[in-house]
Amino acid sequence: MDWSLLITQLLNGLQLGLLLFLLASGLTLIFGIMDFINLSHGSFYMIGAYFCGTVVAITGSFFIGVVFGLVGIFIVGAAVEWFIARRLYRSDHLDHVLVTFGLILIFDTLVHLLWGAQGMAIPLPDMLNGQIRIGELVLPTYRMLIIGCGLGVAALLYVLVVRTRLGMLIRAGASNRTMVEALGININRLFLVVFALGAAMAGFAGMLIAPITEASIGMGNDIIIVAFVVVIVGGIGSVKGAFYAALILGMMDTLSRSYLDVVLGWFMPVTYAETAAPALSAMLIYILMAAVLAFRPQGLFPPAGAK
Amino acid sequence: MKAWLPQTWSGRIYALLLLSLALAPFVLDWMKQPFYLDLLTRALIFAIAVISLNLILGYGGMVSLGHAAYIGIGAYCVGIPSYYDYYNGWLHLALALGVGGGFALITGAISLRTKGVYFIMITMAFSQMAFFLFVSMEEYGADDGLVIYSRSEFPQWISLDSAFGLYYWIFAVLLLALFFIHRLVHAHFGRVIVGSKFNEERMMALGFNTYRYRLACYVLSAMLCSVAGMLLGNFAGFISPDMMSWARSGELIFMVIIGGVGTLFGPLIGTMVFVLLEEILSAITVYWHLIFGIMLVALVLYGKGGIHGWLSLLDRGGGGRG
Amino acid sequence: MLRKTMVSALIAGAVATSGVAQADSVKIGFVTTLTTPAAVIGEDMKNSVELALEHIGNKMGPLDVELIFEDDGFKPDIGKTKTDKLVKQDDVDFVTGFIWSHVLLASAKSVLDADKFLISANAGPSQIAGKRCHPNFFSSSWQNDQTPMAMGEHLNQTGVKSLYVMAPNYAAGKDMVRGVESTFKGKVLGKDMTKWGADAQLDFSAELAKAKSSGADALFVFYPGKAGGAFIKQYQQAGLQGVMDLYTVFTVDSIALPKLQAGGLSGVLGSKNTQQWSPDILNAANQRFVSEYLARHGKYPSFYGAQSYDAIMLIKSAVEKVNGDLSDKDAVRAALKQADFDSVRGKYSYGNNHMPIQNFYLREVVEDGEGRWTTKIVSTVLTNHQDPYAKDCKM
Amino acid sequence: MAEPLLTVNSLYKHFGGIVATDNVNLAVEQGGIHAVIGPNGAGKTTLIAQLSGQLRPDSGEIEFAGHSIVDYSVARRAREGLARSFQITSVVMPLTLLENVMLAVQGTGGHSFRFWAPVKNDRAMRDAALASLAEVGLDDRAERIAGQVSHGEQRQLEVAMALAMKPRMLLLDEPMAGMGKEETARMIEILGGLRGDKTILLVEHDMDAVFSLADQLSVMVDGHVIATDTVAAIRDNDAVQKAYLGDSHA
Repeated sequence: MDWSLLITQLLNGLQLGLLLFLLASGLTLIFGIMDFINLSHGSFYMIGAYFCGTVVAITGSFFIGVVFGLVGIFIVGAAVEWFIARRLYRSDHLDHVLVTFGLILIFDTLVHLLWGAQGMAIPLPDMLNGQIRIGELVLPTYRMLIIGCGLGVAALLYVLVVRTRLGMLIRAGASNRTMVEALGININRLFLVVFALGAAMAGFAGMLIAPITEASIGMGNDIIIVAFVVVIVGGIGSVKGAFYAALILGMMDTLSRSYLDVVLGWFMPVTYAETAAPALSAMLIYILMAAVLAFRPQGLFPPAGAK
Repeated sequence: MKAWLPQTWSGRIYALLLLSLALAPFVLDWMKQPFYLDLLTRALIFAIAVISLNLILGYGGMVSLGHAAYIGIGAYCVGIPSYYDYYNGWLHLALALGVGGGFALITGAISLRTKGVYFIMITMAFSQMAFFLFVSMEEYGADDGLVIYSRSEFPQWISLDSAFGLYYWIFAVLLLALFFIHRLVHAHFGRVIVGSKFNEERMMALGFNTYRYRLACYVLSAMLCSVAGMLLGNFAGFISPDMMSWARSGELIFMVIIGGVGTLFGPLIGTMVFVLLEEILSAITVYWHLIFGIMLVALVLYGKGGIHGWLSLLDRGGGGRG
Repeated sequence: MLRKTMVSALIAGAVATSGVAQADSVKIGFVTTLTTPAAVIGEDMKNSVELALEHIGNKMGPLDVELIFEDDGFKPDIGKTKTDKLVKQDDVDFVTGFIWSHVLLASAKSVLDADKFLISANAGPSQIAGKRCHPNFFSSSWQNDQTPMAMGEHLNQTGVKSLYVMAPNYAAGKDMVRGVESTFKGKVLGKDMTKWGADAQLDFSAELAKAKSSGADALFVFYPGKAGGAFIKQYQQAGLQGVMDLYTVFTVDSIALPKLQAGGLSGVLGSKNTQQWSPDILNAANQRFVSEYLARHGKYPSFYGAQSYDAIMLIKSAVEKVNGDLSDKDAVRAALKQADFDSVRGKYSYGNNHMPIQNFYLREVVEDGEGRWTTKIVSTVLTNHQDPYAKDCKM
Repeated sequence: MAEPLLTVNSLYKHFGGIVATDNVNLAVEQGGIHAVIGPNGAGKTTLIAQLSGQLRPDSGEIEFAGHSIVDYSVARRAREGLARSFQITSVVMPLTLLENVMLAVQGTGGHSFRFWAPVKNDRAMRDAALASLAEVGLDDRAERIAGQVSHGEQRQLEVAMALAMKPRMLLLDEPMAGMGKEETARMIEILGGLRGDKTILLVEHDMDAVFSLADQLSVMVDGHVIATDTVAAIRDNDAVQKAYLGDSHA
């Protein structure tokens, strides 16, 4: 067993899991509190990356890019809530799917019009391009930064949800929406804040990954489906559930990408195992979701008090 | 007024639509537009798939985000035998019905234990599994897809080789599907399905094992969709796992909604509009997705009931039942 | 209302086609990727084609050139539909372009069944070079296996003993891997085929960690277009520079280099790759093409562009030889087969399967006089090389 | 004394810490009208849910017509002849009254895997449905959409659907809920007309209705049945007076 490889892969899994968490936490809150299915949540991920990249190109500073990007994506999220989502909270899930798919098309094309088709590279400061060495382990600095940021946001969100009045309302809303309405809270403002906050977290995830993969059109459309799997597996409306489920899925994906071909190689010719493994590892998360839905439809960690 | 003539404006428009579809090949041939015949053929095939989706989604209230899987299954039931030089169409049809129905029986039995948004997600999960299964099949082209070099053969019965022949056989299947759905929803079985959509608890209290009826409905719908897949494989001559991705399933849902959920002709007209709009808009600009996206948003915010809903507005003035 | 527009669109279309269906023009359809991130490649091809048309004054022999671009959306089924449209609706004489092997494989039948000519300006899948070769198919690029075969030879020459291989999981990726494995004499210690297409995998963290722990001497990759830049960046971030040498095909090119330069990834300077063409090849046609492209777009053209430029010149040579009589298919075919034009890569000839028999060079990444990163030929690895599938072609 | 059609023995059900039915015993005689009364939250609806099969008891036994039905599904119990109506109106709103009742006829009349012949043409089914509608006095509204008739008529439709199932026993969960005076009187008349013909278990808050209809009366408080007797006896029962009637019906 190559332990340094295993540790590296576990950290890679953690990194992927945390990115998924940033996307899924907003998604699960919007889903749980407003009962709104937002397929276009992945567009926030993309737009965040483009905003950040544009500011970096102007100012040359990654940090300033992130700050401005966050403000920008918060505003975009609030605008989507204000003009579109708000009018649909009471309608059918089918309508949500339709409208937010339309939004995906709109956002993708707008990005194409504004920034062109070629994608956008986001250069990093030199110190982030290096590696951290711990004994035999050589770890990319930037990936460690992603892990740090992901854990930091998770901690902040925990404090926000558990310790603040807004958090209390969010928790109450996720488990019982009518109760919050009955309390005479300005529900519209709560929804607006939650939606925009969710958008900002998704945008942040996009900003973090873009220096590695570049910002590109449609970058959020594939990962959003995985984020939905996270939401379902964790339990709709549960931030804690989203956290654990995201880590489980991140680990599962990375570890199966690294070891599944070896495992399959025990049962079938190596050449076939090598080509079948990536597809099978992609299949695993859906198998997990189907199993959860069939045997524990409320998810692994449903919000406390949910029906 | 003769009894068999449609009595309502929407009815007249649908009759006109069917009539134009019946005459279209001749008109297009005269206009020397073989490409538009291809486009119509493709639209008819998708219409069959959309009609099948409407059976569970529109009449039964089961929103599946995985129906494209059956298009793929049906298509591969042509592609894989052809890869081994088995071109017998009856074999392809039997496989499509058997494999599509079997997959639906197994996944439906599990999926139908869930409701609402969970059903949407679990059907999506199963279709993604099917998608990645075909992606992993190296022998049959995996991600790259599979070229089908020759169409299904139905010796002494049917020839699919000419563009005209293929079109009319597909049109015949479409008419059959419409007639079948019409009978089905008005028969005992259909009433149970429709009743379960609106009030499943009540239906159980009336003595219906709704799970069984819904499962049967799901399987029937999947089999019809697999036939559409088989036709698509024949028509396109090229199949790939991409045709079963969740985004394709989403498109099928849109076609149902554009036309009108739970109506007989809604899916047909919805598909026609979707496919033609896609073609016309994409010919105008590469940024056509923007226009299309705005249309989708507007449709939900302002256009309740889809095209069928708008056409029904015409009927209010004219009297008679819609 | 919609029906009305639809009908008028149909009529307009009918009028348009009957109006131009006369024989005073040669119609060429060009299928490439103009949307999705892969559009960077499509843009480069489009720029080169437009330059070629300008150079020939939009004339081929007695005929005017009418060129129609179509976008394949990086998807085989869309590519096929667009190809059908070119063949049936626009009734083109030649269909060319095609970046992606899987798009070409899906679309070829539509062109060939209609007895039109298909000129691949990039994709060279093994199937079409071998069993499914066709008299009306020609390539202005290469067969997929050839470039990695050249790389395999180079690896042998430099004494690399073991290799880790990464490529996207699609037709060309498989050909590339087969190509390098066929000539490389050392040991392949591991292989990863990653998801490709519009939703391609772009985070290679798990694969790079595996490659590193395999302990191979060198890493061979094939990541065309945007993925190339992302890969190189992650290769450096992972600290593999200097630990495990990187050898690439179709990855470090004029599309990736400006981005790598902007990102300050100087480790790529000096890295080696193989190719049948390079901007510094000395012949009049190439010098004119490269310098004018540079002047116009401020960056070097890529090999995709060079091959597209050649595709137009190849068609021109054939149209001129038959003096504009495109109805004589046999004559056009014979003319194409001669490849009698000034290719930017220098003279090449066609084998029985209509794949080029040509040289493959080792290229190095260098900085040019004005500080731009580009590639320079170091040596010739394979001379007049024919692909290994020619023997499977019964033609 | 007539044989009991439905017997409930030691039925026990709890949700977390809350006991919904605690050792409930009940015997409903063939042909009689047996009412269950009690304050809100006494466990009446939970009892109905367990009898109809919607909820599984934690323990206990339910016997219907001589055999145990505790393991049967909702649908199976319905087909065995145990029909129910719902506290909150539960009909298929977009269908007509006739279509609703036809569904009820269809539900207990063999399987419905019949894919071709239109239901409309099924004469026997249509006549049976019309007969049930006539029983509750809705036959003149057969073609109206269920969602568009008055609340009282929807409640009557509920009963018609239950009747159309040709049940041996009716479980009626507050059939008078939300009704006006006239509508209530109409419903009492309808149910009274079924006496002797159908066995009825009636859960109801309206005491006038209960006293005028019921033969037997059970009083539930906090999940227990504290008394079961004839209407007259219950009226005179001090314990019941104190626990229930005295407080809420004074």
